[in-house]
Amino acid sequence: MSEALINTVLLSLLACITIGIVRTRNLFGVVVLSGIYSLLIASVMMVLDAVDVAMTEASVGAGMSTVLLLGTLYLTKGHEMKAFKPPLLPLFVAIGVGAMLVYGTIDLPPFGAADQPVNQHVGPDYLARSKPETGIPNVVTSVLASYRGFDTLGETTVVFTAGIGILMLLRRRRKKDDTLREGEK
Amino acid sequence: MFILAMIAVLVALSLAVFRALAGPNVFDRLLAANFIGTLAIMLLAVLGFLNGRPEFLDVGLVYAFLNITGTYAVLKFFRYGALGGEAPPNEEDENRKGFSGVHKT
Amino acid sequence: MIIADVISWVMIIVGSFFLVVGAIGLIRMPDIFTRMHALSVSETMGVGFLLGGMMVQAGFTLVAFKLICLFVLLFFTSPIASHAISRAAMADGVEPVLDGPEIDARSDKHDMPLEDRRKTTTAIDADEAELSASVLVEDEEIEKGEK
Amino acid sequence: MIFEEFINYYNYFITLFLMSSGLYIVVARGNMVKKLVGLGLFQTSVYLLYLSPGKILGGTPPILAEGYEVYSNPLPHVLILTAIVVGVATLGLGLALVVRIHEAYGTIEEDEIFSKGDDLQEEDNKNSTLPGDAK
Repeated sequence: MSEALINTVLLSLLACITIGIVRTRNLFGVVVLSGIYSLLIASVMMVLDAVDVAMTEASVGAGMSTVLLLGTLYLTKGHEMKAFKPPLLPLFVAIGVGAMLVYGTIDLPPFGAADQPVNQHVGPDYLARSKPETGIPNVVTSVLASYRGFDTLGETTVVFTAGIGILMLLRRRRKKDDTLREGEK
Repeated sequence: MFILAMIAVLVALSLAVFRALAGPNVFDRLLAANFIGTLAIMLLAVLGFLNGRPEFLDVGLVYAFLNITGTYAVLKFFRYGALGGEAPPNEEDENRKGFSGVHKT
Repeated sequence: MIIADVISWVMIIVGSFFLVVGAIGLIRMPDIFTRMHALSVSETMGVGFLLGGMMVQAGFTLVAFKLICLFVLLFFTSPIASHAISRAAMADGVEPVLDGPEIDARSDKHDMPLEDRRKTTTAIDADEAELSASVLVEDEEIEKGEK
Repeated sequence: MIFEEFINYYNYFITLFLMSSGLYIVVARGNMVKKLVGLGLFQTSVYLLYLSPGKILGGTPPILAEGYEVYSNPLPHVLILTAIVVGVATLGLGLALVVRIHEAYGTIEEDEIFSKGDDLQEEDNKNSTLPGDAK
């Protein structure tokens, strides 16, 4: 029961931070708040027993995303968002989508139950087979690298493609800067 | 006994989140973020003892390194206006000020 | 064994107390520098006591070694981070809130320049103003003497 | 026990709240960096949606050891690990696009970009010599 209560408190704090992200206009404030958001959601993942995911989310979300966002703010000189009137249509769309999803959620099994269908077939199978077949005690690692290795290969391909895309987008810029500097001389 | 420590950590976390939301400028938010990082480490240490499986403190070590690295990245950006390269450490340059939103021009 | 339990409980209670006190200081103090001061001191104390109490509970195991690593890391990095935050705030031009009953933590006067803020404080006594002026004069004299 | 029911479904409610907030930011806000942060909120809500059913109350993380019987489901963790890495790749590519857009238009606000794009289009139409390019 204590686990569920800790989970509840952390999720409420997460909702508060989300409201802050929506309302803040200073972009640096938004970056710092998103870092806090990543730390909190990594703590929630710790409570939800996802240790490896928590480690990855903390390093990627709170570390790398913050640095990437700061670099973008440096390159675009964007400090503050423009003031704006809250448009009503997106608000209604968001609230409507949320209400429909809540209606769909009612039929889901309750939190933390061991007898829900998700935990019946594949998960226990991996838990039973991992130690004798691969010899790795960490089941997440064995599934990620052995049973679903091709998934991980596809993920690496995606990251590689994104890196190539970033390089191609930003390389042209550096050339332009060089020509500008030569023109100044 | 660990439940009491957990309650203290959660109360401190709530207060720090309040400061991060209400903080008048970026540096208050940053101070709260640093404190929240420390509190996340304490939370997962206490949680390990509470659940009877305190082996996952490695995650806490990762958090500690990331916390200090992220804070330094943001602060270096605020002070020098760049993340790397040959940024001159000139603190008197007025153009570089105003990241915190204190100076409304 | 009971003595070790009692020691660890006392340490955990003291650590929790310091953490909560630091968080209250983060809420109640008027500006970034006093907040940093209230937070960093009690944060280091609270973290140290909590990790110490857990170390006593863990005994001589790998867990205790990890806790010692965490303690050393936090003990050195968290004051440095606080110092860096206040230094960056100073470099960015955040002015400290000086004393006076008009300047309140919950007012929105943080955005004002220091001169305007001083004008709004009407309740400074004449004696106090004189005192601060004499201190300033003394400081200048000291600087001249050094030169 | 309405309170217990509430606790049982609280994870899903917060997940859906995060999802709606992310959707709102992506649709309503004009600043592109903020839009990408909102996209991150949406992604994180999906992580929560996957991880919440995998938790078993009273279980431990799925790292096999002596003396533990109940483990949480490892499969959502694997899927979400992949999703997190792909998410940061998406974020990096989007931010690179924002940098390029800022070079081309001088702003990262959406409405200003639209108005500038219309102006550039009109200039092109005026300057074009071929009659086929006018439309």
